[in-house]
Amino acid sequence: MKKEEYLELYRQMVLIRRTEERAAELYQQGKIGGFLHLYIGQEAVSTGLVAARQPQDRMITAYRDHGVAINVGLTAKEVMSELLGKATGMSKGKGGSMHMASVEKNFWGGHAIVGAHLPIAAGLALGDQYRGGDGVTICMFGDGATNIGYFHEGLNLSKVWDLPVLWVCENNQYGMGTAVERASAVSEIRQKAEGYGIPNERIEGMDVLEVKKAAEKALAYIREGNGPYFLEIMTYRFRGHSMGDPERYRESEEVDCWQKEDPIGVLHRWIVENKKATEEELKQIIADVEQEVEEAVEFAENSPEPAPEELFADIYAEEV
Amino acid sequence: MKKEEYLELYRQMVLIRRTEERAAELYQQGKIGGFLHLYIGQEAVSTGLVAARQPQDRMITAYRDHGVAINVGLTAKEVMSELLGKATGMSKGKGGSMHMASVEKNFWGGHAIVGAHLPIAAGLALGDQYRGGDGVTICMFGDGATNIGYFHEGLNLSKVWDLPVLWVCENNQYGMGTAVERASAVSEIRQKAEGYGIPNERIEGMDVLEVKKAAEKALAYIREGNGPYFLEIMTYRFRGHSMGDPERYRESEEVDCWQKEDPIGVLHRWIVENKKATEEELKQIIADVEQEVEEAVEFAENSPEPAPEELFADIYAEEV
Amino acid sequence: MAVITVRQAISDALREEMERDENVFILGEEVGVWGGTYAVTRGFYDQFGEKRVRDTPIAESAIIGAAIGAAMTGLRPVAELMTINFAFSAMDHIVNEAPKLRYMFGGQFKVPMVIRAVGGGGRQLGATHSQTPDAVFAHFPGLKVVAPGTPEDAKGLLKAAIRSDDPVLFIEHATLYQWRGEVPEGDYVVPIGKSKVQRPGDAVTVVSYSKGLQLTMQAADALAKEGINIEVVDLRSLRPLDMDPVIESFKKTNRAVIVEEGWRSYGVGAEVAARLYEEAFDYIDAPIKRVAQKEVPLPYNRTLEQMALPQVADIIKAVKEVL
Amino acid sequence: MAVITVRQAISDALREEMERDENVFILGEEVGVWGGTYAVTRGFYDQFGEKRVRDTPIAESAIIGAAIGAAMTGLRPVAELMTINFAFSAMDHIVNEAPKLRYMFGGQFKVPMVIRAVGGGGRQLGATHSQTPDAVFAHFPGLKVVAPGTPEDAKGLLKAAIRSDDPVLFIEHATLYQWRGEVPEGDYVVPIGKSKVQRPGDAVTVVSYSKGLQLTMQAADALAKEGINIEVVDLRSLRPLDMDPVIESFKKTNRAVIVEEGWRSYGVGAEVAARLYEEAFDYIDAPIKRVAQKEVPLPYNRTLEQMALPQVADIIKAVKEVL
Ligand SMILES: Cc1ncc(C[n+]2csc(CCOP(=O)(O)OP(=O)(O)O)c2C)c(N)n1
Ligand SMILES: Cc1ncc(C[n+]2csc(CCOP(=O)(O)OP(=O)(O)O)c2C)c(N)n1
Ligand SMILES: [Mg+2]
Ligand SMILES: [Mg+2]
Repeated sequence: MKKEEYLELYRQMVLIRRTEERAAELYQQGKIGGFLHLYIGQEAVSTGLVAARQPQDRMITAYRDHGVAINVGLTAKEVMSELLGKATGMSKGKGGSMHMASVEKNFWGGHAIVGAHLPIAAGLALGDQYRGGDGVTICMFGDGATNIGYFHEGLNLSKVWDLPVLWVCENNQYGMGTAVERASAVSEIRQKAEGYGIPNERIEGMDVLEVKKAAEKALAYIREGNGPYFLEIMTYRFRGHSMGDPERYRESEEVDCWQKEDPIGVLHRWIVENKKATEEELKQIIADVEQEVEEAVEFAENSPEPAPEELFADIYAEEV
Repeated sequence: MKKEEYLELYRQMVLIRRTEERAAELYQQGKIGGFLHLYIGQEAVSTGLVAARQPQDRMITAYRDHGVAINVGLTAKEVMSELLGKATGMSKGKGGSMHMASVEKNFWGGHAIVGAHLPIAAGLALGDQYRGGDGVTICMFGDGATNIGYFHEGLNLSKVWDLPVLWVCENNQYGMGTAVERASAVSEIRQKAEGYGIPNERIEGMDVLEVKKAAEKALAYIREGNGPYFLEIMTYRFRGHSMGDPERYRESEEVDCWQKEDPIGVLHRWIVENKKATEEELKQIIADVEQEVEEAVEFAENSPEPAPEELFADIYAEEV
Repeated sequence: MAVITVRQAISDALREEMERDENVFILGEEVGVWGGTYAVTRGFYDQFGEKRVRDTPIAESAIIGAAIGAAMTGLRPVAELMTINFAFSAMDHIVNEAPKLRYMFGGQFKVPMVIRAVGGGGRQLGATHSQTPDAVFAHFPGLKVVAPGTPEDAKGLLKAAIRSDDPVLFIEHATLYQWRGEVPEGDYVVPIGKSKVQRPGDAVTVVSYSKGLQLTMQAADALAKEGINIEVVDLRSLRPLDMDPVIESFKKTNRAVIVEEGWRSYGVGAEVAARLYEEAFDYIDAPIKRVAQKEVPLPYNRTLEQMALPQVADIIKAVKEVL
Repeated sequence: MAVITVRQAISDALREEMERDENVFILGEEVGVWGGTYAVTRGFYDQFGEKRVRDTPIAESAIIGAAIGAAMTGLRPVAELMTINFAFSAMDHIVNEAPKLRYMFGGQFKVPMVIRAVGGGGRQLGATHSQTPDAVFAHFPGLKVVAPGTPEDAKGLLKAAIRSDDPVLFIEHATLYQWRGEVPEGDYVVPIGKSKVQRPGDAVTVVSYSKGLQLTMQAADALAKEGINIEVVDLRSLRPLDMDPVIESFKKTNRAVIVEEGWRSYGVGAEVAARLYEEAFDYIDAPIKRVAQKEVPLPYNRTLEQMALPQVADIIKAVKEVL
């Protein structure tokens, strides 16, 4: 990997972080409504996955989707505008935080119903298999999502039809306030893949380089026509489930402890220790991101609301 | 086991067989409508399970339910009457073939939506656990049912809450016309239980004594408070999925081959070889059953239709 | 014109569309080797192979979910639900995903898919397997809900559904499969969202669709013998719901009966009646009647089941009452 | 009488019933340690322990299925769906199992359970999380569907639901939780299946329920200032649907408006309008109006979302139109 590549991973993670920190503020000010699920703490996962993919590989994830949105190259302006419900958002302000996507960038959306996008991901992969393409669908979901029937049906189908899907469970150890052990029969989620005969692996998710490496390996395996693969990636969310989470379910010591492994800090140290860049260079990235995000906020705030006609637009692709 | 017990197992299996053979004829004559899923070939499974249970153990199964109905002690008259839609059926003719049950005999029904009764079974078991009873819920379902989300959600919940359920997959190797390998990611269904950390075992299901033994062991394990257990029982249906199955999906040789292991024949040989009874005694049982079934048919045919008021009865338990 | 059954019409539409467009494929339980539990896809597996005629596990959410995903990539899946009763096992994907994806993402996605589902009572299948819950699905914007009553419409509407860039729930009725009727030769499409006068008359406007249409046509024959010529309007699609021909007819007859197989409360008839009153209030001569299913889970027993289902005699009675 | 919020009323009803009857227990996502995502069960986990306040996996079919099974054994589960939108992930159990088991087995089973589900739009949660699909559930015989609009009814109806031997879907509305009102002291029950005049008047009968009731009451205040006194009838339960007070009121006013938050087509208003016409045809002076949600998946953007939702102004306008 070249220096630029390390710096790009770093930049993306910082951009996700900063965008979300600002979003949290805007939420407090009432400028963002609905649910806002922050990805802070988990940035290494989506960043590593997207870095590992080829352009033909499709991304799809749940409602905690700002990370992927930024990793695939949606701009902070588009993300911020969508959060503010503006016409300049990638979903025209009609989707909000949970519904970011970009067909152009092969990102098939954030999805709000827990687990429902897993069968859809199988279908995306079927689309590629049907046409003989070599794209892989990378489908991300939470630990909590592995308990719903959609998970089961999606994984089973993917193996029966040998679909090119990389299933990625982001195990951040809680589904809302429920710890994995309280909701899942097995606490090593990876083990569930055994029930579908899908090869699987559990990896640590705070080091973006590790994530990228594991994903590359898995993608290569799938691309060779071996059918689906399952990655469980251990991570942690530093913030509440959504805004306004009373966080009665975990001790602040636990959060503190995980924050020592902040994925941005981990990469930061690695870059400096391995002399890929200087502290100064990294500071410059942070400063640039800072500015980019401020510009994005300004852009979003000054962007127009969707036109009233938008209410009735895009319900159907065809005139009805 | 005493001689009478062997003969009772034999009698039950013959009674199931004969009842269903007659039912098939009545279906052809248009006297039975709807779906009719015959259990012929699989009799050893339900017979062994019911023989192994204690009175406090609940039975629940899918639409292929005539076996359990007879094993728990519903009379041929009640069964035949329900098939003919008569007021004298245990479900007053409103349920038909797929909906036999008896609260009194701790049989919680045949259920027609594939897999939907698995979460319900978990709930039955929760009822016992909640009250501190030592009953186990024995929940039967097909191989095909293990691919639907309900299976996943039911099994997961049973383990998370350590519910007293014996999950029994009757693997008759097809879900309608679809062979296990074509629908399930793993063809050893047992393996699915691994994904829930549920202890499991695969056994042959054409020998009722083997089924009984395995079930007794499993029930004892569960009754000790160890949580759920999973049994995969290999069996085969000799007839089509329901009446009017074109059976394009399997060769008649395959059927022939399995018929050599007819569970009634297997027990018959065992009894004679082990001198538990004579050929004569067994013939007498067959003759008695024959007569019982003929009487049941006559009873059912002469039974009244449900009264018109029944149409609006039992929708709610309370006056609305 | 050839006379064929509804079953044949649907089968022909599917085959012709698959021959026309490589992107069209079928998935569902027993659609392949078995040939379809209602024999609609008999021979398809041999003709098109397992890539395009895909047997699935019993996993309705996976069937509809996979169809959605494949559709998003530009394929045109026709997902078969063995019966509409199993739609409840894929409900989220049918009402919460397929019809909303385009809107939620600001028009970025297209979801060109068809869900074929056969419904209806009358075959003693018991309460869970005999439903006609069409109105339930028609409640959701973003979905198109089509329910033809004749072979001609079945064929032409299914082609329209397959060619549509939107998700379409295509509702068939098991006891209509044997119904015969003329179909035009060659390739033709019946546009979705147009009601149609299936039989002109002057006495009473009888609005129906699907199985209700068949019953209504039978009632029309009987009534005609008594000199009562009802006008039969077939909705054909429940969303979009085209009231124009209904209102036009009503302005002429000033009396209406609505016939549906499903439960009366919160059913199709309620919506049609409410709209008629809203849009043609000044033309009403008598309260509009609804003929529908009694509000019970359908029982197995044949006599009871038939008591619960709407009958030709009920339609005749209702027509006479509004006259 | 004490003045409390709807949230408090529901919480009190739950607590009192749990204290009264050992067989009552709660299961659902985040009902325990978290205290309920809408804080309805805050403190319950500590008071009743994990046996009776059960956090579940995210598995709606398991939640409702397990509740059904437990109910069949004689317990009285109160299953919480975090929102009614997730009911689609348990649809089969809600509409195809719970309401049919008793009937299909000839009355052998009882299924005394409550499904609490909060619904409604207006909080910018986007299309999948903002629905008011009440009519969909009310379509199924065997289920009782209750949707209170005031603290008094919320408490009394929830108690009735818990004590009912039948499955009850109890629909709450997220933007009603803060609404305050008087509740009687002590234990009381409001019977299921009785509509109620919430505000007497003579000008127009406005029929509503749940959130629609709140909007209607606000409209009533505004209209009263103009000297227009509407009579507000609250359905409170959609199945059974009690039309008597509606018809009685209508016979007096001869004009009606129906207000619901859900989509208009195949919604609650259609059924109420159809029945009014059927049962009180001779009393109609003007076409009945429906105020409902625009037929779009609800958008995230606040302005658009509010455009789609029925507003107090819409009710005022409709009332004036029918006058
Ligand atoms: C079917 C369904 N049930 C419940 C919810 C409410 N809900 C939203 S997120 C969530 C927790 C999901 O946890 P997990 O899958 O671990 O993802 P994480 O939030 O930790 O990223 C729940 C219960 C939902 N959106 N969909
Ligand atoms: C949810 C659902 N989908 C489809 C069906 C139709 N169906 C009834 S039985 C059956 C096959 C079930 O196979 P299996 O579980 O192996 O049981 P078996 O019939 O072999 O005993 C199918 C697809 C159904 N009843 N419910
Ligand atoms: Mg999580
Ligand atoms: Mg099977």
